[in-house]
Amino acid sequence: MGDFLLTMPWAVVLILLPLVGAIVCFLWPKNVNQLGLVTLAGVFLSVVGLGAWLLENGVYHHAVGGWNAPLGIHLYADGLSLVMLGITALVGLFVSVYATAYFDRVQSEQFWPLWLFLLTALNALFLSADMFNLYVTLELLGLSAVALVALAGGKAALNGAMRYLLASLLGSLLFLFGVALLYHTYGSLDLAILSEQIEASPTVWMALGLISAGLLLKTALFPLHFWLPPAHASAFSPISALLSALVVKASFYLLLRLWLELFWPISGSVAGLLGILGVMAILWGSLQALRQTRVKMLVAYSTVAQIGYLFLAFPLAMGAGVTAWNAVMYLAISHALAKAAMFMAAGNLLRFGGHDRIADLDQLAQRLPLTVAAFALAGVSLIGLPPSGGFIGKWLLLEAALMQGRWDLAVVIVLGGVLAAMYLFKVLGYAFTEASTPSKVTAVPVRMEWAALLLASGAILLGFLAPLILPLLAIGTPFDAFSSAQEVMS
Amino acid sequence: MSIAVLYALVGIGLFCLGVYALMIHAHLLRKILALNIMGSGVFMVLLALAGRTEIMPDPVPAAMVITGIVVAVSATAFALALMLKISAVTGRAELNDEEEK
Amino acid sequence: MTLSDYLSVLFLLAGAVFFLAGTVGLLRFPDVYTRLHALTKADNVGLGLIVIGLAMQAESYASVGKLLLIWLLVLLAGSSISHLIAKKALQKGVRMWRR
Amino acid sequence: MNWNDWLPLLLIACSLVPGLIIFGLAEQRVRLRTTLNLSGSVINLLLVAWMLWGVYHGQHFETRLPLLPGLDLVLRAGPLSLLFVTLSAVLWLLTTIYAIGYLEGSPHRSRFFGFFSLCVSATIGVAMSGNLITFLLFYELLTLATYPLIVHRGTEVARHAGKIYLRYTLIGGGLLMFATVWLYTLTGSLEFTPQGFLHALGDEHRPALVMIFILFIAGFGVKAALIPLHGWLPLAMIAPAPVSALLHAVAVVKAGAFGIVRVVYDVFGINFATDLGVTAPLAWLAAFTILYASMRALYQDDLKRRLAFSTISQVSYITLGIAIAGPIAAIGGVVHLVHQGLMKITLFFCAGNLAETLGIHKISEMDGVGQRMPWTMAAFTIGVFGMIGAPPTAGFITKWYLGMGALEAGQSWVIWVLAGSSLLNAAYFLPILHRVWFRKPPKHWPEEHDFGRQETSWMLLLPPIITAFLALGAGLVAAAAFSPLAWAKLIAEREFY
Amino acid sequence: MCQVKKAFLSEYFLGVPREIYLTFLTRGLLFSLIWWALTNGDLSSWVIGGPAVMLALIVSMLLIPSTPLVWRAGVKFVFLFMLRSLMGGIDVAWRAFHPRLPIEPDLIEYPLQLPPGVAQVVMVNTVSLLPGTLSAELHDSVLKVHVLDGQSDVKTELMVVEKHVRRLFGLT
Amino acid sequence: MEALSLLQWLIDGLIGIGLLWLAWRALFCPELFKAIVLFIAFGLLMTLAWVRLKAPDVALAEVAIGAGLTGALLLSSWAKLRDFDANKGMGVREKNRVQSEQKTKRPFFHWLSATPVLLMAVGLGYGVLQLSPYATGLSTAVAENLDASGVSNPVTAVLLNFRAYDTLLEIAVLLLALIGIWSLEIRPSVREATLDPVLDLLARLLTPLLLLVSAYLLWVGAHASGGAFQAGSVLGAAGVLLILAGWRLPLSLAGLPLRITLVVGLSTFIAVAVLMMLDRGQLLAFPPSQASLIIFVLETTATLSIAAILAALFLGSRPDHSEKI
Amino acid sequence: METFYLVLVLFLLLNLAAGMWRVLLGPTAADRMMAAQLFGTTAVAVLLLLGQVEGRSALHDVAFVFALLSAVTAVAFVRRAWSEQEKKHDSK
Repeated sequence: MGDFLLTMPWAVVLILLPLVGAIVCFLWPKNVNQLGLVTLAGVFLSVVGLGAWLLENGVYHHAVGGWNAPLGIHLYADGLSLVMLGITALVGLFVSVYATAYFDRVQSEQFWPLWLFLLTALNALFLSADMFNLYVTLELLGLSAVALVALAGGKAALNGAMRYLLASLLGSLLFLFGVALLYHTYGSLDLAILSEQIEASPTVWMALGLISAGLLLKTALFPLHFWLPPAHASAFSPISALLSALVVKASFYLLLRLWLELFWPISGSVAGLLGILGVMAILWGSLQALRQTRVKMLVAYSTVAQIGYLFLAFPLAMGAGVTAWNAVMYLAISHALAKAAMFMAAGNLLRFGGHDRIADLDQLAQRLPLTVAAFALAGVSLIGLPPSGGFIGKWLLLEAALMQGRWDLAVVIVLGGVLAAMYLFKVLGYAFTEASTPSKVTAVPVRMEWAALLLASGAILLGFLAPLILPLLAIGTPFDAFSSAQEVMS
Repeated sequence: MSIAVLYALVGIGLFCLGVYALMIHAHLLRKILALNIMGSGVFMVLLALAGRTEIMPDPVPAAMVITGIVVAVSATAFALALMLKISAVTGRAELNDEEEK
Repeated sequence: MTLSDYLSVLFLLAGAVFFLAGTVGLLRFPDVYTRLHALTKADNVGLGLIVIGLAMQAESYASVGKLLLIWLLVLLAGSSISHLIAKKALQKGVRMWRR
Repeated sequence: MNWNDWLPLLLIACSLVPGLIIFGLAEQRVRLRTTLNLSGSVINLLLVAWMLWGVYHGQHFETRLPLLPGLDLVLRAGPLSLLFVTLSAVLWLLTTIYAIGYLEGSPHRSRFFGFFSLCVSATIGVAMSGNLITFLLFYELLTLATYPLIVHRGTEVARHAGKIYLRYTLIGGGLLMFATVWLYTLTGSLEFTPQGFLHALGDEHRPALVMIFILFIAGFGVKAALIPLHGWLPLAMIAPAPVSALLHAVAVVKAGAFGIVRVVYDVFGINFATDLGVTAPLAWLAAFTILYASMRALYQDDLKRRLAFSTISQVSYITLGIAIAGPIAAIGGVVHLVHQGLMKITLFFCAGNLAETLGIHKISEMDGVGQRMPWTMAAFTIGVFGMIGAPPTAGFITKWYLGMGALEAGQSWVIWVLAGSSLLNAAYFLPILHRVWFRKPPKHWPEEHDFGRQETSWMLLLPPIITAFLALGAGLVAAAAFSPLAWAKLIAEREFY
Repeated sequence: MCQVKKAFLSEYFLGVPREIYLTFLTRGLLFSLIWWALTNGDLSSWVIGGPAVMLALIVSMLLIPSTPLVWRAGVKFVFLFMLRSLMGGIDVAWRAFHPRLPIEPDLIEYPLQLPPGVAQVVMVNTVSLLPGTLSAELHDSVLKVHVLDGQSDVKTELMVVEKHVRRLFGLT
Repeated sequence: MEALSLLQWLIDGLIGIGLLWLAWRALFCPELFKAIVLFIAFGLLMTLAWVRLKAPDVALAEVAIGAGLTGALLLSSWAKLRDFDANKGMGVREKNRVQSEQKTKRPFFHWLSATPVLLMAVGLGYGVLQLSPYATGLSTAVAENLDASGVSNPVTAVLLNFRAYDTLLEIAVLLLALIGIWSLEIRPSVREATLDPVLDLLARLLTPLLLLVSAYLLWVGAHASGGAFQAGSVLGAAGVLLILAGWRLPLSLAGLPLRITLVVGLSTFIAVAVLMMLDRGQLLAFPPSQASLIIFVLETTATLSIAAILAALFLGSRPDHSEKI
Repeated sequence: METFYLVLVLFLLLNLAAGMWRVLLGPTAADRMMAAQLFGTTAVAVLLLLGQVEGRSALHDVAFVFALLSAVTAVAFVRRAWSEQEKKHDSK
């Protein structure tokens, strides 16, 4: 068994399996739910396999087609990719289970192929070490995500989808332009080769700017977040969950990867800018969330704010490198679990009462306790209250900030948590009270409630799993490239 | 300056024109056109710079551009379909700037 | 330069003249129908002449064949489409220019 | 594997596991729920007794789990921890009984008892935390677990109270986290240590440490309801009586006060803190709170609100005792942790009885209620005398030690504060007693429930009587081996470990 | 759209077998020729070329009704067509360049004698390339022709062309 | 040579300026239809630019897409948009439409966006000018390994061997776009113009021809410009033409058979990838001796799928649902 | 010879540029479309000439495909884009 774990080419399975699943779901839509769940389970197992492999052997390299870089494309996996793959599989599995109960027959026929394409794109993105290949995966990701948003079909969803599509395409093109410049400067698309050769020059600066701008747009960092709330709020809830939890993280992952491995020697000096944007995202997103009157919109703005946190690591990485990156990755995965759970919970509210107006939640805490519990637990993690993954992430981030004497950032980190608490408990408060106008209710399938609750519990559980996850992140020392750069700088 | 650079500059021009148009226009079809022109600009830079040396054109950028064109067509087709759907539902081929109340 | 070269140049030049005619017609003629005349006929002849000019330089019969094929295609497409456009214009009541 | 390594965790599980199970129970499964609740608290008590015995004989109970690189989750049963744990365990049992009676027939009891148990777990966790991060963890858990109890009734007022409560406590929590991480980046350790772990730090860090201390006090001061951070407490009175009883007598405010004890003694170390010059302002703040809150209490007609202001005032005795920075005063402060708990819970139980049995919420409605509910009011009277500090109640012991400690530390002004406070206590409590015993009862009580021959349900009656006896007993047998006072002396001996 | 499909099928199945056989051969030859021209006579290409030609053949048989052409008339027709279309080009070029723009457009109707179908379409397409004429509408076998110069004798010219087309299709 | 060089410059300059001018007009002329026509012209000129840049493979792709599909798609979408408008009433709507086509954001916003765009243009231009005048591409690496790739056209070698994984994902993107469009559930347009004999014959004549050309491009791709995508686009154009002529896929074929055609390219790709993985332990690693055969199989199936997908993209609505409405 | 071809190419390109004028002028949609059509035919000629210059038969293929496919756009125009509703707008 152990041998089997170590010999299977898990990375390849991770890419091809969901793709095959998507095709099969498209061809024979009769049993999509079962087919999809089997695929997801397979993907989950593959991540476990890949994890075992990585723990045994360090980083994973695969020269596709037997052609070594720079001619061919390399697949690459280290701890960072592994954690992202893992969180994708986990959230994906729960959302999938949720989706089997959420969608009706026709909708699930449409949902599954698109979602499996999305999964393919995510996995391929986390495993790629080739700049152009990354562009293709980004496009695959963007298109499938937009198509999923559009599934909801209403005015708001279509508008949101379109805005998202335009932003996503613009982002991809910016990225591609940067890739073009890099290719023509160094004659290679391979990350490893590029990282060895890269040095500051006007062209590289432009490439850095374009690639970062493209990815920031896709990650929806303030002030490029305009497309996110309408898209995430108007999509079907399981889809919102996927988007907020995974898709946004994918472009963030890519940005992180590129800055760490490629641009760090030159980009350190502008990292402060990302930090400022992060701060503004936290404040703006939280204030907007406070103003919302609908749960899903609130949760979507909360994503805008939470994304801001991820960018605080960039200015902090100088003095407190590994801590800051660990913090951010921890925040990212906690947010993935929590936000997915939260959107699922929001979906349950919508299904139950037919609306998601916060002021009319009408004693949901009594009538839908599991869902409200899921929402609350997810909220705990988002606020960063102990014991939760969000707490660990914020703790580390705060530690990094204070180690470096960045009081301003430390204050923002704490303030962001308080603001998050304010908007999230607004929802919870109304969940306890009675609405002025009671609405007609529909039963919520048990699966939907439990999927949300379990995922939210996962976000809480993460608070105790740091000793397990942080070593995983360190496989292949993805944050090490940066620390050596740091030595050079100092 | 060589012809390669000339085309690269044209590519940049196209790209920037596209970005500007994408930002200021309201009509979706126009935005889609803008994206396409931007794409052409990027492809042009990608390919033009490969021609800096006269010996043998580099096939890799050509391959990338072909892939890029396919992707662009897919995206365009999808965007157009989405635009039509929006127009059918809302009666306008524009994004609603104001939130639904 | 051989005789065929001179001939080829001649054909090519003539072709260019017809293209010019097509453009001039397109710009000068007063309505859709007349412009269609100019475009279809002049350009097709122009292309035909250029094809002949190039065919004289061609290395193989096959490539001559290919050139001719291209021209035939343009002919077929050009005439069909000009008919379709004219028909549509009539249906839509685009008025004819009369002296 | 040593059993002693897991006992602290087991202690928390005693309340946590029943709590989680209760969440899943259907509303009508009263018997199972009650069994779970009571057996949990009984086992809890037994474990506590076992550990008390062990600690008394120098045994060591500590659970240590990795949480972050370099930081562990530490649960440790030292003497100070056990003082608080014991208080919680005893009162939990009583409050549970009380709550079962109080909430009989009301909706959402599963949720209520679930969160109630969670609160107790959090309190015990706070008590047993062996380092600051663990403390913080349970401290915030306590915040979260109490919120649903405050908004339990689901009215607009309750929601508002919950909102205010969260606003205070979460901002406080944020400050605490800030201070903790800051401290961590300075020292690389958060472990509670006798005499603190900061004195090794160089002088250049002094301003930072003062800031950290202020942040800590601000953070804990919210729950300890130090003026001006007390605003949430009177509002939180909207919660059901058992909640007010347990929370305000024991869990929440005590967690804050306990935090101050921990920070002053086990983080900074009392000598170092005095050296920093931060204890004196703390003492002034505590004194001011004592007097100001008592004054506010004078003007409340709502019984529970008056009790709430009284709480604010009384809890600051603990802070005051700590801040005076002398061993005797410290004993007074620590022992007050228990004494105030016993006395105040008695008062809240009684207030709850009045509300539940007769629908009385206001002091002006209490005329002659002593004739209708003599047992309840007897317990109430004992509580009141305790609050005033009349001998031989537990309150007297506290004030005695505080006063002695102040004199010993050369801070005689504290005596005046104590005297003034006692006077004020008398001023706002004695008129109540006058009403209760000497005025004529009205013809109709606002909303009377019939409990047959008894004045009220035995489940409501028993707990206040027991706590009243305990409050009295703590004063009477203060010299006995396991009395709170003796234990507080043990704590002082072992340097607050 | 089912009629369309039905039409295809009927055209395929109801044709005279021998004609189909002939058409098959001629078209096969034509497609092979095209393939040869495309591939520049590369022999190895026939590995793909063979199946491709067959496929194109089948598709064309499905799509285009089998219409036997008269070869001799065909050559004549091509010759005439080339000449006339060259004339057409010259004519229009002359008019375009002429400073006074000597055009006097008119629309005439010309009833076709040809049977509906491929023959008519060939006629229509040819007319558009002839000097001064542009086929503008075909409706119920009446062809509307737009003429550049209303004075010229278009009708006679059209009749000549129609005659050639008729011969091409073997319709005497 | 001087004159020749000048001439080259003139031609390239003209193309460059033409491109910029067309792009500018396409993006900023008031009328949308005009913009589309200009964009089509832009695509055609782009082809010439590719030719000038010595990238005939790209030129072919651009032609197949720009001249064939994109133009048709844009025109058809524009027409459908207008039909929606027209259905809501004439006259006033018409005016609204024209206004809506011209509508831009507020003038203030124009400046707000123009400034960074200008800055970006300057920066990019500077960056490009700073590049070393010698390309450091992969042409030598490709040339060295060309023998083992199974084809002699370097572009095809890159697309289907060295970077075949990209191509796999690219076909996935195409398929995804179609699935995405189908899931939008756009109702097929009810209006279908009457059959026109001239058009009908044109479509019927061109279809077999397009088929032949497609096969030719497939074949020629191995050693000269061409390849699966170009072949697929040409074949797809045949489908578009048939659709325009009023022909529809019979319902019996519109279900599973169509879906199988749509995915056969991607599926074959995956199957080959997996087989190679099992055989040689590396994804898409073709043994050099069989590489040309494998590539041929991949390209053939890809052509089929690409053609079907492109035609279906143009149709927009699901053919197996269209008849129900 | 090469120079001659290039001159021709340049001439044809200028021709194209002039033809663009018609796209802008209109006035009917058909006029614009027609001009684009002119573009197609001329571009075929340019491609053939360039192919001659560079000695690449690949450009003949490009021209071939060009000729084949430009028809598709035009057909799309006639069948779809230029429909009945435009009467008033067009016939001035």
